[in-house]
Amino acid sequence: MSADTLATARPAVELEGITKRFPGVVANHDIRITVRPGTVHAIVGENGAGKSTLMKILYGMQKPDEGTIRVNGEEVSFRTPSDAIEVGIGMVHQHFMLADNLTVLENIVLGAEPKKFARLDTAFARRRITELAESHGLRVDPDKLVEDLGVGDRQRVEILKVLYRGARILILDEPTAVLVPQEVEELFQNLRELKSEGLTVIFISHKLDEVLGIADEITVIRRGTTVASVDPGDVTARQLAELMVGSELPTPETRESTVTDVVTLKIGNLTMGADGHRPGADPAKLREEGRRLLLDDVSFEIHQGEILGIAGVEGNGQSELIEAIMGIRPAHGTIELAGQDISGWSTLRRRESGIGYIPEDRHRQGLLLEASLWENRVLGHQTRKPARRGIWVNRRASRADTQRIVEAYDVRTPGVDTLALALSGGNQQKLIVGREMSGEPKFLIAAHPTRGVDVGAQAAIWDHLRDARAAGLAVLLISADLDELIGLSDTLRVIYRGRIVAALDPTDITPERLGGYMTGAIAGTEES
Amino acid sequence: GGGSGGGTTASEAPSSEASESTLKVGLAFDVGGRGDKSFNDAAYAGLEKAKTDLGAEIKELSPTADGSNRGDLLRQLADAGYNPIIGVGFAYGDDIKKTAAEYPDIQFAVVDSASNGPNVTGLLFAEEQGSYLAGVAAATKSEADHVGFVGGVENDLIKKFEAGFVAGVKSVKPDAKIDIKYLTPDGDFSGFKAPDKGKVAAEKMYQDGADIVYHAAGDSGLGVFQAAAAAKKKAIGVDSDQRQTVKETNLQGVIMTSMLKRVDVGVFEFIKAFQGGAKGGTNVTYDLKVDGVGLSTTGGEIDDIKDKLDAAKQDIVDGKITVPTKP
Amino acid sequence: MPAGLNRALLTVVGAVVAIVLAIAISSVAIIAAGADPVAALTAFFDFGASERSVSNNIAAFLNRSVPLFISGLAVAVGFRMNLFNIGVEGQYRLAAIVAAYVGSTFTAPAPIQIAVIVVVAAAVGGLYALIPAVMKVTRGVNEVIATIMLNYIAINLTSFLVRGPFAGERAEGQLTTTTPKLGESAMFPNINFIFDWFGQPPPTRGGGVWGFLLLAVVLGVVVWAVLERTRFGFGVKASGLNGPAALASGVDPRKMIIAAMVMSGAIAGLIGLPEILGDRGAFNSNFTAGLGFLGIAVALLGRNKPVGIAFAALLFAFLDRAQGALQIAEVPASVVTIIQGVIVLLVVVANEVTNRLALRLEERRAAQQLGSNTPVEVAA
Amino acid sequence: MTRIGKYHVALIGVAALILLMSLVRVVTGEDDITSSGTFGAALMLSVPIGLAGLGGLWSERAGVVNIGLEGMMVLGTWFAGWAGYQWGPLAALLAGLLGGALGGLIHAVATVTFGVDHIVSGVAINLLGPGITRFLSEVLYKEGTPAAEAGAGITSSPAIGSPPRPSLPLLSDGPDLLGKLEQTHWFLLSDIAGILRGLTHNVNVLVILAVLLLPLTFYVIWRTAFGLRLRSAGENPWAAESLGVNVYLIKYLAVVISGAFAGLGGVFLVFVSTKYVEGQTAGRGFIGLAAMIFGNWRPGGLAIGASLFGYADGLQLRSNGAITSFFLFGAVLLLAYLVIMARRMLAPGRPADLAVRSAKDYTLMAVAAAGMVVLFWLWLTVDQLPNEFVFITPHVLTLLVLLVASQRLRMPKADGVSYRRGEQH
Ligand SMILES: Nc1ncnc2c1ncn2[C@@H]1O[C@H](COP(=O)(O)OP(=O)(O)OP(=O)(O)O)[C@@H](O)[C@H]1O
Ligand SMILES: Nc1ncnc2c1ncn2[C@@H]1O[C@H](COP(=O)(O)OP(=O)(O)OP(=O)(O)O)[C@@H](O)[C@H]1O
Ligand SMILES: [Mg+2]
Ligand SMILES: [Mg+2]
Repeated sequence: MSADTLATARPAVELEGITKRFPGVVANHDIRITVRPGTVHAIVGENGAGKSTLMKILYGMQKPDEGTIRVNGEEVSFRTPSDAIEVGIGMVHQHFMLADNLTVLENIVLGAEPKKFARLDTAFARRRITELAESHGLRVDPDKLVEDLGVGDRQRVEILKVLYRGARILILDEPTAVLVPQEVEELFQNLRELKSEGLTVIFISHKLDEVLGIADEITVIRRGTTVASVDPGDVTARQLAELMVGSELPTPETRESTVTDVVTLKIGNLTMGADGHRPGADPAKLREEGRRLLLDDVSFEIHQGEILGIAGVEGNGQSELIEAIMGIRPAHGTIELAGQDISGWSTLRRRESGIGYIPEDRHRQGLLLEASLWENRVLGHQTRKPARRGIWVNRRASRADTQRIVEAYDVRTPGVDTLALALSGGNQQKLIVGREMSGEPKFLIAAHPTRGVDVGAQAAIWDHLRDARAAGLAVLLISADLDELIGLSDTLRVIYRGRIVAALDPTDITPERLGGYMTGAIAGTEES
Repeated sequence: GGGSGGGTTASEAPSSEASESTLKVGLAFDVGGRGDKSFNDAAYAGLEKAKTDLGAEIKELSPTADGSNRGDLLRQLADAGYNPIIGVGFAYGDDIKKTAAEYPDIQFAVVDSASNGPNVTGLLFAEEQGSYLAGVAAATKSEADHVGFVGGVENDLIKKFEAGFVAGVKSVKPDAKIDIKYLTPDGDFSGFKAPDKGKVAAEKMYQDGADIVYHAAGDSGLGVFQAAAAAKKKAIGVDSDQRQTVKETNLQGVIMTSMLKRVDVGVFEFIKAFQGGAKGGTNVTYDLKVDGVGLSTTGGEIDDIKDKLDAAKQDIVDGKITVPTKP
Repeated sequence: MPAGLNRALLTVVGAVVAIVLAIAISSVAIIAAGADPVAALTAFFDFGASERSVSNNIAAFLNRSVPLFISGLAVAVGFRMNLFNIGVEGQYRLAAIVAAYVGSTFTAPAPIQIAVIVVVAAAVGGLYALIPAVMKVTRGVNEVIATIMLNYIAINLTSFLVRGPFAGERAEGQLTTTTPKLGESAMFPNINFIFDWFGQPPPTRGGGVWGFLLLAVVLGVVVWAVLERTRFGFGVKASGLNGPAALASGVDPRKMIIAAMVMSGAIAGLIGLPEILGDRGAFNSNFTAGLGFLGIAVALLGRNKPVGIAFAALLFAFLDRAQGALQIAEVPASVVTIIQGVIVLLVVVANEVTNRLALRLEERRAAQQLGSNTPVEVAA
Repeated sequence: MTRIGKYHVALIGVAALILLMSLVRVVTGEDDITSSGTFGAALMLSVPIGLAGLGGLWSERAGVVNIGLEGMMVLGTWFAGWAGYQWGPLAALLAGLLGGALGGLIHAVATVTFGVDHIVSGVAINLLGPGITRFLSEVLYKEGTPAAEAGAGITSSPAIGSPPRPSLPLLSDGPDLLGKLEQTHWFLLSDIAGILRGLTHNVNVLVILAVLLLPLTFYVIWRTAFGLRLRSAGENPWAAESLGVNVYLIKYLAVVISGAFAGLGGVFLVFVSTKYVEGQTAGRGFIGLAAMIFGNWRPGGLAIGASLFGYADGLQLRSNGAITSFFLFGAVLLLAYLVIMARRMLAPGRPADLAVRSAKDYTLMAVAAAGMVVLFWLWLTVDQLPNEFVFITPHVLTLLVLLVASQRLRMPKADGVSYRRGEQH
């Protein structure tokens, strides 16, 4: 590759002996990385290994306790991100850093505004952005509000933000987590183009095959320390994973089918309009009038002991589907649980009648971060045993049951009185899984049950789901991780623009083909 | 209410404190407190006069902004050995009654409220009589036969002003038009502190043709004067001689006269009477007869109608005219 | 448990530091005003020379704290759910006048009559608070503006009622408009007997120490139990900490908004009662105003917890009581307001700082006990 | 495209409103509905509310809730009075601005540096403002001080010189063409003349300044680089931080400016009354906040909100009778609503809507019809409302408007969030 010709050049980034301590945690310990210019350098590691922290240090958002940073051979010390921007470093964060109510243009120029006197020179900015977008193949409309954009577009805005500042070194922290394969490929095409222009890319991902596909060099971080630096040509994904965790990679494979012919959940013609809900309206008419529909005539059944997976690019109606089933948002159509129509029921009554819910965003919908673990155990079960005693909350029983969950689900915590925010994401997720299983649900919604959870916890959660399924639980699984979807599901449906466009058999589908359905590239052929 | 059984022990405090029978006078202001350039300050002037003329030792206290501690101020004065004690403002009526019952050996007085205990003197002012004269003056001086009244807060005290003024105007020109406006309802005392609102209300009256507006609106009266100055018309002040107390020279000229309410006289006379051994249980009304109310003459603008005013005053003093206290 | 203890200790230390700082700042102001800060400080503790005066001042202090406490509770119930009920002011005034009027229309044995008055007050306050709650739930109207507007409306309505439909007999020459006087049986018995325990003469002040104090304590305990121990309180807490999570857990936010607002309003309705039932026997046009706004400060100072609110109310009442004593000591009495403002500000700053410290400690403890993420094993 | 559409709709709305007001005036004979006096008063009464609201806008657009506007406004009045009597109106203006800004600074220190809950800090400032000013008065204005000689008391400062009050020559002054036209009481023409004259005749210079501050605020916040940073701090401070924006600095500036605006509102009150009067703010800080929320955190909307208060307040101060004509006004509005609804329902080719709307809409229409009848009946029978009901007009109107419009409101996303550098949400 071109890397050979550049080998003699001064390294773009050199990190030496970086150490960063947080109260009680050493996030980075004596990290050493050298990034050659004009290459894509991947950094991999488990959750909480310290990747994001390291990148934030390189971007001036956090100060290292020890160690030196050299950019293009010069030693630097950053106080704020603007110092890093000045020497040509740009970062795309793990979570989008966009202001929804501002336009694409405003988001891009923020902090580096072109000015005519005090006035924001929008004409100039628009020209620059269009230029950049065209030369790098990153299409966006500068005048759109960010809140109206999909994830792919947002990702492009993030990259444009960095390019706009003339960055020569790009940090991408898990940019592909929310993208479908086609979008990932598009992103990689962009990255290769950038690389050919001489830009340096630091790339973080949990998806090892992606890493192997794009990286020129790979650094592995384990528990805050660099443990290896490898050439992608020399390793397999499995070897890489073993380097990361020091153990074998678990795979989500359903062994034997436990599907029965008893229908647990039956969804019929579920339809939801984008502009509010009007009871009594006829969905067919809404469609006729050309109104935008978030859910469009969705129907399926889930049987006892079956896991039904829903594949789809984020924002195609998954959240709406879940919230309709949970009774959080009103929709037209029927929802039957064990033969009973529950579409008029409140969320509480639905939960009481045996629906469990692992929400897609545990911090938003799943936890009270500033409350103790046992109070989080009560959440969603406040009207049932053991949390309930008349009008009172049964504190003792709740504590005891939380202790049970902590033990059974291996939640690493000092105790049940610890605040939820003190736990790592994986442990928080295990607590949620334990809680949702403890109501002996008939039906479970599992939305991204292992998102952002490290491999160990991932395997544990998968096991719990399989066990429950074997015991007769019906599960609606929604995930962006296609391996997880294919591996766990008994049946697969693809959702696209609020419609179920395909029913697939997980035993003979590849992630690539699935991605085709998800992006509408392959037209919906119904298989069953 | 309960708990009034402690009254018998009340005598010890004053007797032990008030040594050598020096005159120790306590006074509790109404909300706003001393330095309001108005009602409270007039009371203080009387108190100060008692200090210089009668050699009294004086203490004056202001309540909290919400007036919740009026009663406690009275008790603190009583416990500290002050006798007599004066509450300034009708809001003290209830508190004086209770405190007086608790301290039967101390003499109390309350301004603007009637006596409600054997050791309470009510210092009442016949605002309606003074306002009547203001009405006579306004009606006589009005060329448009159209006058106005701006009240700060719509409570019964201010309504006395209105009633007297209206009666006075009607006595001269029964067909005269009288515009009446209050700035805030009872219980919302911001109407006494809103010059802008006073200005808007008076402006409207002047625009509609009124040429003299009488105000009983505390600081809001300033807005009335401004409106008068802008319209090049006249206004009548209240409580003190506002042609003297208002410092703006451009406003002094519009103040035709002011309805005087001699709270200072009331307070001083009460203290003097106390020294002379007077006991409470009655009201003292400061009316036209004793010049407790009246009209100011600074500027000489009503000198030409002096006869008419004197005649009206005489009629009231003689009882030929009874001025209503309610509109 | 030691974590909780640590936290409580930190909070107390923070509060003490804040109060000391507030006193220091106010002392500077007092010196600047040419007065003596020591005299000011003594004035705060000067309850008078005679025993009777001490009793009276203690009564004044305790009595003042009662409405402040109730008001703080009312505001806190809303705050717990991130509902900002600025409308406490209007709610209590309207409730007070209606309760005073209704109470004067009949006579019954004391317990019954008092109970009826209390219930009426709570009902009126609750109903008035229902208006912004319904507006929020059905039309998404911001409760801050709605309650501000409703305060003005309540003040005007009260003024209309006290002068018109609810006006009572007045003595000749009394200018204060008032509702009809309550009968003897409507007056809440005082608790002056506690002074006997300490060998003090009972206070002669007004109704003595208002018996409503006991009711306020009971109310505090009930509010504590409801908020901390019941399922309803759990719903309130969950909605306040994380609305979307509460919703997904089956807590109906609309019901909770209405319930919390009505509960807040119902408590607010009681604010005026200690004064009416313990002392005045009627609602009049000079009735103490502004308690609803002070309640906000008290609630915040007390961190929206009943025990904290009790301390905050006592502190505010203690400071307020000194208004007269300060003036006697020739210190500008407005120093009290400054101290109150500074204390609120400093205590919340201290809260913030100690809170963060406590969280940090908790996290560190959690991490240490787990021993995870220590680089020891891979120190190669 | 949509911008222009909105602009047209707004123009048509204003035109319709003036037409309706003119109609009601002619029918009821209440000239004050559109008189220049009412609009002059409305302008005067709206300005302090609008300034407080602008203060709120600056701070909330930067993500800091400011319920302490009232306290800052109080500081503004006091300092304006104190400086004004000694050194004249210009000094009053500056001192008032500084006084308010000082309040803003305290708020900024508490909320931005220490991360105190914004409402808590605001409440503390509302306690502190009146406390500090009262204290200062007690010290500086007490008997025997030079200020007291000049006419100060504990509750008021000495008088300050009044600033100039220009008028529009020819139209509102001199020949006063508008005034003449207004006096003819012609349908519509006189109404427009009255409105224009009220807004241009004998206005305080500060009014002009205040009105100019609205477009200026819009320009700065929506058109400049600084404004973009400010809004980003209110929408997503973490994003701003990651791009090197100094969010703390922006927030500090915004909150201090916010306090200065509130202080300016106080200065205006002092200019109107020509002196500081204790308690003269009378809750305008809160009303300003309400007007700002009402106006959807935007200068234009805020102007409408403040005008609504100012107009209703001015009208009720000038005329008790005009308030009753609001009944007619309301009845006509409801009638218009009913007509529109009925037309929509009867329009052919949309049977779907009929089915969809049915129940809920019929109830709404029934309520509207009943309301119309009641209002009309009230207008015919009531000729003098008790004053208390007149006083509450602005507040009731606000509640009604909010009931209709508040679902469109959108506050800055990170408003009220306590932001700390380096700590993502
Ligand atoms: N601001 C912080 N305060 C305290 N601890 C922190 C902070 N940020 C990170 N940590 C700790 O540092 C460790 C490393 O976190 P970091 O976010 O860098 O992990 P990561 O490798 O990016 O993980 P992921 O794959 O989940 O993104 C975490 O386990 C966490 O315990
Ligand atoms: N901003 C922060 N301030 C304090 N502590 C933090 C912060 N961010 C993370 N931590 C700490 O880091 C640990 C877990 O952090 P982190 O969120 O990176 O875990 P994670 O496994 O990556 O989970 P997630 O996928 O939800 O981000 C916890 O102990 C948490 O308290
Ligand atoms: Mg993470
Ligand atoms: Mg990370």
